[in-house]
Amino acid sequence: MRFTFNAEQEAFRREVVAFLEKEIPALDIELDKYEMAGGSSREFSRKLAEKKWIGLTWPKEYGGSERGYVDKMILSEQLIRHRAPTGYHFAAERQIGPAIIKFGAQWQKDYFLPRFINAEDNITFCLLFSEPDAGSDLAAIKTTAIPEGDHYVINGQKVWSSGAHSSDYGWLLARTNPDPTVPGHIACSEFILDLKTPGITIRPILNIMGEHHFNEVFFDTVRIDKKYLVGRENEGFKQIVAQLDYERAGIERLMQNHLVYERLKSYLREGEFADEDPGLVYWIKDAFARLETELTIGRLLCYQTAWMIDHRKQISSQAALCKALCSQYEHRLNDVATRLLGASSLMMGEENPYAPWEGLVAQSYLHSPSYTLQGGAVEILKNIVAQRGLKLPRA
Amino acid sequence: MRFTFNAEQEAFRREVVAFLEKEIPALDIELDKYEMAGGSSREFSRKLAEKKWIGLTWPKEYGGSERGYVDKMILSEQLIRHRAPTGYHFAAERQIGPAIIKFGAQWQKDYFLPRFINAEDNITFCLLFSEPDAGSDLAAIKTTAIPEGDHYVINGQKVWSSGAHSSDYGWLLARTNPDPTVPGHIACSEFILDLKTPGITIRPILNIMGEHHFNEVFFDTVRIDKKYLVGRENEGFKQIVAQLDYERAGIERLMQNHLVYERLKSYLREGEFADEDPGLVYWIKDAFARLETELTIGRLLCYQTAWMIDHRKQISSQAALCKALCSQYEHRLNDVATRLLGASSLMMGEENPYAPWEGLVAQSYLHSPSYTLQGGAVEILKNIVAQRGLKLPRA
Amino acid sequence: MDFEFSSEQEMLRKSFSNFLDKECGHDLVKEWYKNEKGYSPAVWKKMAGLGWMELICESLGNKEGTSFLDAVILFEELGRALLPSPLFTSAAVAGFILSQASDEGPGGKDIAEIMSGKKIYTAALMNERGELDHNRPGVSAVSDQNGGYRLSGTRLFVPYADSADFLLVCADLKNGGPTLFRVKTDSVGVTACPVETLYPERKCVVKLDHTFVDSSDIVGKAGNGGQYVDAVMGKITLLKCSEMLGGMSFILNTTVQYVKDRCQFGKPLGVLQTIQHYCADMATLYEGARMTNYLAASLIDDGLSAEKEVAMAKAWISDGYKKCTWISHQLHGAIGYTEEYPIHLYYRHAKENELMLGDARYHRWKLMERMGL
Amino acid sequence: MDFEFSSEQEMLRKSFSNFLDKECGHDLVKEWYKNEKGYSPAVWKKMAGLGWMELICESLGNKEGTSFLDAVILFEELGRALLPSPLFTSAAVAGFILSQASDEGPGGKDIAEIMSGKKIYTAALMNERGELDHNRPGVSAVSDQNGGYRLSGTRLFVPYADSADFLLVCADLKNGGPTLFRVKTDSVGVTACPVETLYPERKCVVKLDHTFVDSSDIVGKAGNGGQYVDAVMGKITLLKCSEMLGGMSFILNTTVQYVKDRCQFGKPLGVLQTIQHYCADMATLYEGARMTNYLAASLIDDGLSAEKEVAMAKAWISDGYKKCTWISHQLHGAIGYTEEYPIHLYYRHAKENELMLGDARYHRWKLMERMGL
Repeated sequence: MRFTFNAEQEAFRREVVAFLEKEIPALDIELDKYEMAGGSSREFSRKLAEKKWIGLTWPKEYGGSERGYVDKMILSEQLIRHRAPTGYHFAAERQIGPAIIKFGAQWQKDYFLPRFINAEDNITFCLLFSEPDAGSDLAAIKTTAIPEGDHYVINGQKVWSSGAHSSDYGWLLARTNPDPTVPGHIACSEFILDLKTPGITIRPILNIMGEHHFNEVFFDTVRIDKKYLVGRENEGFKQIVAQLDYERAGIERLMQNHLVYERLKSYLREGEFADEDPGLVYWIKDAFARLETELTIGRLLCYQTAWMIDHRKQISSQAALCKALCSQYEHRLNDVATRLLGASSLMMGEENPYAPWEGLVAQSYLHSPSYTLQGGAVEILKNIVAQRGLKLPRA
Repeated sequence: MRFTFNAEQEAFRREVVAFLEKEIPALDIELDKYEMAGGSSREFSRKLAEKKWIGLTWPKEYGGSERGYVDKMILSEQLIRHRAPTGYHFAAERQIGPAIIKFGAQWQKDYFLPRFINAEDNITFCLLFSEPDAGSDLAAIKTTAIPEGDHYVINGQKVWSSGAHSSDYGWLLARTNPDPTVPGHIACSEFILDLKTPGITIRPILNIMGEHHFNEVFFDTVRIDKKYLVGRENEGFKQIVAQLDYERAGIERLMQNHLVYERLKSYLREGEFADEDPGLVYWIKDAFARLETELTIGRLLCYQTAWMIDHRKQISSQAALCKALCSQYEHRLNDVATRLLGASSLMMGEENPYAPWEGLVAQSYLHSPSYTLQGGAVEILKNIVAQRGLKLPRA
Repeated sequence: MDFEFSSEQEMLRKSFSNFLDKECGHDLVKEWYKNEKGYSPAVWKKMAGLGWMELICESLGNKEGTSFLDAVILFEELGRALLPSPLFTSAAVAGFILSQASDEGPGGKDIAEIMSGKKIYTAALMNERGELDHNRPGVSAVSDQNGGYRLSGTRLFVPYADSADFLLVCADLKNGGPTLFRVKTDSVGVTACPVETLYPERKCVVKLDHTFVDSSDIVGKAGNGGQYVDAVMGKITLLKCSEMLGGMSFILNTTVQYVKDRCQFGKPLGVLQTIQHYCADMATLYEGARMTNYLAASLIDDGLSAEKEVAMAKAWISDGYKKCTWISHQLHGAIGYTEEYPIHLYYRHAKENELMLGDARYHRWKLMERMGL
Repeated sequence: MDFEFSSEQEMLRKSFSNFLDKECGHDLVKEWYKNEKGYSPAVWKKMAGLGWMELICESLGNKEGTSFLDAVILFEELGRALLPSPLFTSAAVAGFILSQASDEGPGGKDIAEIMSGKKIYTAALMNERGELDHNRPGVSAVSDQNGGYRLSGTRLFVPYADSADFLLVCADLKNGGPTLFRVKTDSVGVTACPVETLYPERKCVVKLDHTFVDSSDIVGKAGNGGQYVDAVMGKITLLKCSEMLGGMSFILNTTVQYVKDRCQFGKPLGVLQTIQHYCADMATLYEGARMTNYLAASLIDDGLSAEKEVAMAKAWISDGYKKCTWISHQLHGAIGYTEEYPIHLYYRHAKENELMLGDARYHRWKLMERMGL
């Protein structure tokens, strides 16, 4: 039992910090004002790749270093703390690469993995999972991919596909068994879908900030070669579930708003409270101490989950518990910041001189509703904790 | 729309206050240290009866004044605020009398109601509802009352019967239809049961304070005359449900711990904070302001429910919402008091000179777990609000 | 006691809501946010025709035969619809401040202009940190050699300043204390720039740069500006609470309807116990909001002091409205996070108004002050 | 990093829990609360035989080859079982205070007595308001003409003072500052009366009335008493947290088992989503408690400062344990409100220890101090 780094881990942490402190300022790019590790830089990703720090946990045969997830967590934490621009390789390394390693065909591995791990190409993927009537209940999807000779023919509609309009490929879940009496979780398969294939229409959905991230994606008799199937036919669900836990184990969920935390902390340190009403000082101290405690716990839970992966333990309940706690922390963090700063925190816009912290707080507050929904709503995560962790019976 | 008393209501309130300020000190009894309106005094109840303030809302034909429930609430609030000893008539007036008025046979009315409303006799009742396998799910009771000639024969077991050991009668719910395939809510009836009837065994259950309030009650071939049936056979459930909402509308649920509130307020007013850590003062002010707000809201919700009864509106959702809010207020109230007083609040015992407020706080804290359970667990009340109030579908 | 609106009040409410249902859908609201003035002058004219500005001014001013509750009902309906307009700042805030000061100086003409809707006034009371500073104003007033004054300073969060006719500004009059001035927005040295905030109703940064005002532009008595503003705070805060209560009501109803309609796992979301409890929590927050709001309004209507109750209302509603919007987003999932769906407007409205006129913590502190604790 | 106990630590835990399972059921616990001494001398002897006092003293004193985690594990198991005994006050508090002071004076013999379990020491550190007052002690020490001192004052919440052999008392030595004294409980002028508190483990009010102590009874250096006590607070608080963590674990497991077993409406309670979420909340509070507790313990084991982390642990666990007992009562319903069923012992234990050594609010304040904020 030891909740602190051992000597090797501490040495690795220092190595990462030294690298980042040297390389990030050298990049000569402006870091994202609102998002930790939000920027994208091919140059930076190539440098990470040279260090073999992309695909750190990947098997050696695919160019990885086969290191543990705790090491990966040490790296991730520092990348976030230093606001490293990881956008160029982030999604490929986190989601797509591992899925291909685990379930992909040889040609998929040969084609995609070297490009990912060397940050050679920014091959971008979007997820094509949710449908209008299948959100939390993913098994209810209706999009079909029907085998026809050496092809699949895809028809249907997806929604909430982040970045579909700017991606090369989609990672598609579709029913390969069209019989509606067969339950969805044994009737679906995963596909890699080139978004330039004829028959695909992409329509934007604006989010509450008026930004275009989400899309609706329509498939009208889209024909793809069978080689684009990932893994086994009708096992897509099982494959996705196996990946989800890994996704939930990330420390991104805890630290997306770490800038807010850091600004809050400086504000408290500099103590500009002379003019304020007396209750505010005590309130903010108490509120910040709670946040600090939740952050500490959330961070350790992330490391614990990584450690469990390294020790081949079942993580689904722990990962769900961790994600639920972390996303609620982020939600509270933004609310506390607005209440500390008062009305001025409502000011928006990078160029607005009256907006404290470059308008970071209002920006974060608008993101907040998504935290407790993305990657599993808090309520569903709690069900997982109860059912898989505590073994409570299902209704 | 007017959330304040009108002139008549204010005049009635003043009349009540004047009466209580005169009569209670004249009683020459010591008021209960831990419970508002907790004492029992035949003399006091007789005086209330002379004022016609017992059975204020009862029909005139049974000796009542046929006044509205808002007036009754004004009276109740003042009785509690003045810690009036109402134990002698409380349960009879609140639960048993109204049930007999609504569903009782003529002889039951003739016999019991004058005794209740005049506080002539302290005829005490206990409720015989819950069973080991039927708590929240009251419809699952197994105790049977089988008609046999002009008798019912009762067999089975009840539990959590408060005061069964010191009551004259039990108010019994039993299955009159023994066919287990008939759902409980159309198979049960209500009875008045003389607890001296042969075949009844009462065993104590000590509560967490080691006190004897609860009992197990066993029935072994208990024969009672059919005249003890209340209302109609197999409609007991409907009858109970109709009464429950009225019970939930009481302001007792909000003010059982009003002594704690009053002591807290005096403590804050007298301001003995010089030695304390600085954060405490601000914390307690914020915490007390929350309590004050909840108390204000809870009180108005109680009055609103009474007003709804007077205007013949459906109250079940409102009464449930009110009760849930009030009982959670009381739970928090005790916790806040312990944290204000610190370790010394743990001291118990009336004679303990180191116990602040005569040991009231620890005493109340031990009662706390029961508040959010009695008369419907908070979770069940919320279901009622959702289903009956907001018309959400049932599973 | 009476826990229901009278039939006259119900008719009034109906007249408000019928108008708003007809004139102001969420699509229009979103258009208006972005148009030149930030509101619809056509709708404004109709509102004036219906006498809404008059109703507000008279009910705030305790005119014989009016009830404060009339304005409460109006703002509740406005909050439900989220109609953007200068009604609050012109008729309620500026109008009521002017009427406070009118015993001691001019004002009658201004109020008549406000009531007719022909002129729009706006109150510029917040400093560069977003704080109300009328008792120690961050705007300076220096005597001009020509007999008037020169005002200089920056005001934040000034509603509709870019299209209003007049500003009310509290300025620090040298040796004279906080003094309220009426400033024509087209005076030399006045600039009003729209600025983006969380809730997109029009607000401006106003800069006064040696702006000349005549001594006849002093509202009420010199030195009393802070008092006039303090005097209106209770009712103004409660009207804001009423607007927020209307928003809560929309959020509660919309969310309950959504969970009845939306099916997942073959059943409406609303059958899930957790969803039911969230809805019950929203209903409880809403009921508490109604209780505190109408309690304070009833006391005001009775001509009694309601400082404690107003603090309670703003405290409860600030927290409660915000929590309702959180729950609503959680239950709506992705659809609620789109520009098209209206709930984000309420999410923004709730947070912005939580922080305006003091948040829950601030008002709990006030509440304790009022109780002498 | 290692998030699991080593196999040696697991064996140690097993040895503790096996002993406690065998020797200490809740029925016995409730008997012991009420017996003459408030604990079982027979079990105490066995604990001594197993070397528990020794283990505590050595692990607190950083003895070569020991780990602070050993004591953490022991107190976790004690908290799970709620064994009443003077182990905490004698071996942990008094023993560690004595070892702090032993560089500067006697103490070795006392510690040996504690470790063997033959003598029982107890710490009398709280004043009549239930506050730790070792830096401004409410007990006076006045020089006696015979060379020693006379102690006078009242101490509250002194565990097992009515059967202990020695008290450690911090007294205000005239012109000498806070000074720690060892007082024989059978000295003239010492009275120790059991007093009822929320959690029924034995506690006494101790009165010292001109009690004579020799100058050799000064522990460590005169004037340093406050420092000695301050120096032990971190580890002592964390052992208390560990005990509370053990209590949380019992409550979590017992409640989860209950909702699996208890049927209502034809199904186990545990199928209800609300019940599942309550259980997930308990699990989250428990996991958070583990994280903060073992983080602080790991730092202490590494010989590092853990003041911030101890404050965090006590803050989280004080709130979290209490909330778990609330949830547990809510899910148990009436059965949990009976004397016979054990959860009320944990309900009491949680509240009492929430308030001992500072509650959550206090420790969050400390946390901010430690962070320099």
